[in-house]
Amino acid sequence: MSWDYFLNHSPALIIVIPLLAAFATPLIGRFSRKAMYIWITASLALTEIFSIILLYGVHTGGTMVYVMGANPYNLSVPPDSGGIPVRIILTVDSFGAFMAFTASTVALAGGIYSIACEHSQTGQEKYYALLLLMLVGMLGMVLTGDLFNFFVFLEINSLASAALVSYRIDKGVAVEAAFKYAIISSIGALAFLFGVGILYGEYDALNMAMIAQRMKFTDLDKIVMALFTVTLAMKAGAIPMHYWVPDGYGKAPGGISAMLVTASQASLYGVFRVSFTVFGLSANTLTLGWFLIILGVLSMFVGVTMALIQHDIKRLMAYHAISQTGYMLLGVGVGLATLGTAAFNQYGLAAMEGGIFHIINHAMYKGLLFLTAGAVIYRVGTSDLNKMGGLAHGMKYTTIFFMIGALSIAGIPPFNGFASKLLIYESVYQFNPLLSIIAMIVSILTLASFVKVFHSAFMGPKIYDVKEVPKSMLIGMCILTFFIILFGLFPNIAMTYLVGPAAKALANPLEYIARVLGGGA
Amino acid sequence: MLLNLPFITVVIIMALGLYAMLFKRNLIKIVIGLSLIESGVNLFLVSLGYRNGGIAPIYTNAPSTNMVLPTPQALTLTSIVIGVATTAMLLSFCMVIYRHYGTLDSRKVRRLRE
Amino acid sequence: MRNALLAISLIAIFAFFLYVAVNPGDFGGNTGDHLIFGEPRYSDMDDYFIHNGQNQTGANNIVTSIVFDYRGFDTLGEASVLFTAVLGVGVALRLLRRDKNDE
Amino acid sequence: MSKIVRTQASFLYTFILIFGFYIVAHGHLTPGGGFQGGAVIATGIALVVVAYKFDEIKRRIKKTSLTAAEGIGLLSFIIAGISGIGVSFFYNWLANSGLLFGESVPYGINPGYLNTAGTLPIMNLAVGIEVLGGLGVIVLYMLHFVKGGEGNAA
Repeated sequence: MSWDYFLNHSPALIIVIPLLAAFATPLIGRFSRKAMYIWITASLALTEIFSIILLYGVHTGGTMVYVMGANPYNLSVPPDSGGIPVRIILTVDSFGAFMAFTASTVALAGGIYSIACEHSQTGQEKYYALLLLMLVGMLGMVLTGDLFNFFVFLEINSLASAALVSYRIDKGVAVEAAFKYAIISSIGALAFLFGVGILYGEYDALNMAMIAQRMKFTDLDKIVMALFTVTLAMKAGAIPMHYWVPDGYGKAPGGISAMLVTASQASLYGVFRVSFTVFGLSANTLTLGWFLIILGVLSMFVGVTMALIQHDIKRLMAYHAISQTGYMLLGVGVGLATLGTAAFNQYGLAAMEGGIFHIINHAMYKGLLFLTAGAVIYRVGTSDLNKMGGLAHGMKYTTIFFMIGALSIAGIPPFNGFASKLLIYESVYQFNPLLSIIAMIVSILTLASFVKVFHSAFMGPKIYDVKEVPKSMLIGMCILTFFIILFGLFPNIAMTYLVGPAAKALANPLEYIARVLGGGA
Repeated sequence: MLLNLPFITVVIIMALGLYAMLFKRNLIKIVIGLSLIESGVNLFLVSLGYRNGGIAPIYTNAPSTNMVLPTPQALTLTSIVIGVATTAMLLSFCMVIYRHYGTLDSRKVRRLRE
Repeated sequence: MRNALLAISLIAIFAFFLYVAVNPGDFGGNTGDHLIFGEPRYSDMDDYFIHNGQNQTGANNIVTSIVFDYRGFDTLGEASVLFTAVLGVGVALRLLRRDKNDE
Repeated sequence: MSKIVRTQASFLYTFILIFGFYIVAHGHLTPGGGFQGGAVIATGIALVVVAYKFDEIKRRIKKTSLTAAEGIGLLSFIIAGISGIGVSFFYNWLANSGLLFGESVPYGINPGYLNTAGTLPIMNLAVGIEVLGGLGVIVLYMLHFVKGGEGNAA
């Protein structure tokens, strides 16, 4: 039970701990509600600690490989198998560890926030078990190196998300949103499974590295590539398939809306992982990159224009989430389009860093904004902006948190949104000036939209006699605000330890493959 | 051509499921369509592993050792259980929607946009 | 109009996949790079399971040895999916008021 | 339902239960396993639900016990996985060890020995209990919602 032991087994433990906690939650919740809250908070905090251990391990030792059920734990290729991996391999590179850190941070904030926010609801032990399972789904998606395993965790994630969206039955409206979400994500997952089946039939492998090595890029593989990118982009909420996003985000409880953002980003991780690691070596990355860029630009523009006309605070934020997803697709898409050319080192890598940095920034500030929206709804009881007003008189801290989030999403300098958006603008400008200008215009429109929200919800005469929200909700918001300000004031910390290694790991599929297929210790 | 008969069946089943999902207005029929697509995918997975003349990969009193590929069967098993779980949850959503709306017609289940 | 578009796209997808299923070899001219029923092209991973599964796990049923040993993590996920669905059904169908007679 | 159906249901229920547990216990030797056996047993529960009146079902099958079965099954499954973490997660440390289910099996075609396969039969049993609890409780949730739901109108 030494430090090395924990470090070596951390890829498995980070998934097992919340899973075990989720299984035990209904049993504990039956005895005492207070014990359940402590149990949930402790397991979420432990998961967060393990995600930091993963970051440390990846930073010191490079890509970590963990083979389920092998002896020893890192024997990815058994000596008598002729060089093929046979078991499920968790492959944690910098990008995966980065995503795991993002997911567990937002889950910690959302979990603590929910303690007060869902206080009066029935069935809370189910709520928290589902929250933990949703986190497990995200962690499994970002840490696994096996395509079928990815599918299984995708299903855990989408079923748990759908159930949580339906949690406030809300006269059936929330259930309608959940039904829509569940149908869309099941179709997506089935199409993904169909693609996995084709790849299995062609190459008799399910491991991403093995498939990438055997990849001949036949015409069937092109179908698979289309299936993978389209379905995962659908789950991530990119434009042509975005209809579920405002409904799902809008009807979910506050803490869950924040976690749904990270769930979408886990799907986005899937898009990037599949297009870089599985198809990156053989496919024409210029075409694939431009596909992502076009998706991104469309998402940015349509999302923000739809957001301008909304008068429901959460639907408005949901359309902004679509629009911000566009920035990530744009940044990483430029990186993919230039992969392998001289331009990659000039500005492609910087664009990818911008896109990846935007993932964590977006998770933090959009999570914070959803939490403040939940706090407003918690006190006022409506989500209609036209009926709100003057909330700043009673809810000082919430107002401050909302301002931080709004300034950050608009890319105003002292906050983290500025750091990543600047990287994207600068590098994309060298790739194609028009795209960069669109991105800036979208940013201005975002600011305009949030000024409107701020004005109609928090400013003006006092209409409601509201108090500040309970402490646990404030703590949840505080956690996310801490990271927003930290990454805003010192972007170098994030760039050196989180984002830079993640972008390099993603752009280097050969190293990933060598690490997995290189055999055991 | 007849060699690929299972794959053709897969395509037909999935097309039927897609038809049900796109053109039927009843929410339960949409769920049935989803289940059909899922059956198509499961049939596809299991037929990928077939080897001509192979038997089930179980050694207990087996007549020969020419066995079909076992992995697709394991994958199909997993995928079936996942499908059962999805279907159960979607049907329970349908029940709640019916309780509150009094209808399952997808043209009338539209209170989200109001 | 919308229905017509949907129908056309459905028929197009159906025809395309049917064509791929019937003539996998002709598709794109890459003969040899396609799926044929009954003749998998690679089978090294599965042959490893068939030859070593019995020794390594002691189970006669190779499918069980894959489900619970080689790919046991998938099965854990699958059990969690069922657990999630039960919780989801419970959340959707729960009583919204506290009720002493519940359970 | 009529008395004939009820008598037949309680008669068949035993056989379904036995058959389900047979499938679960022989999962590592014959076709079947935890999921299939658990599903068979859950069909038995569904049969009882179809045959009897709601009040009687409420008395005979408790949601709490099925949920507890599900939780216990899942916990023992994941603990069986964790028990191998001295080497790696899901490591089959009982196989060929001479301990419980630890006999080594003769290579090739054989008539099948129950005391083999290490942690696999334990996991099969755990999953069987989980699936019977899970599927059974889904059926019961739906029944309770349909039959006794004026509390849900809120």
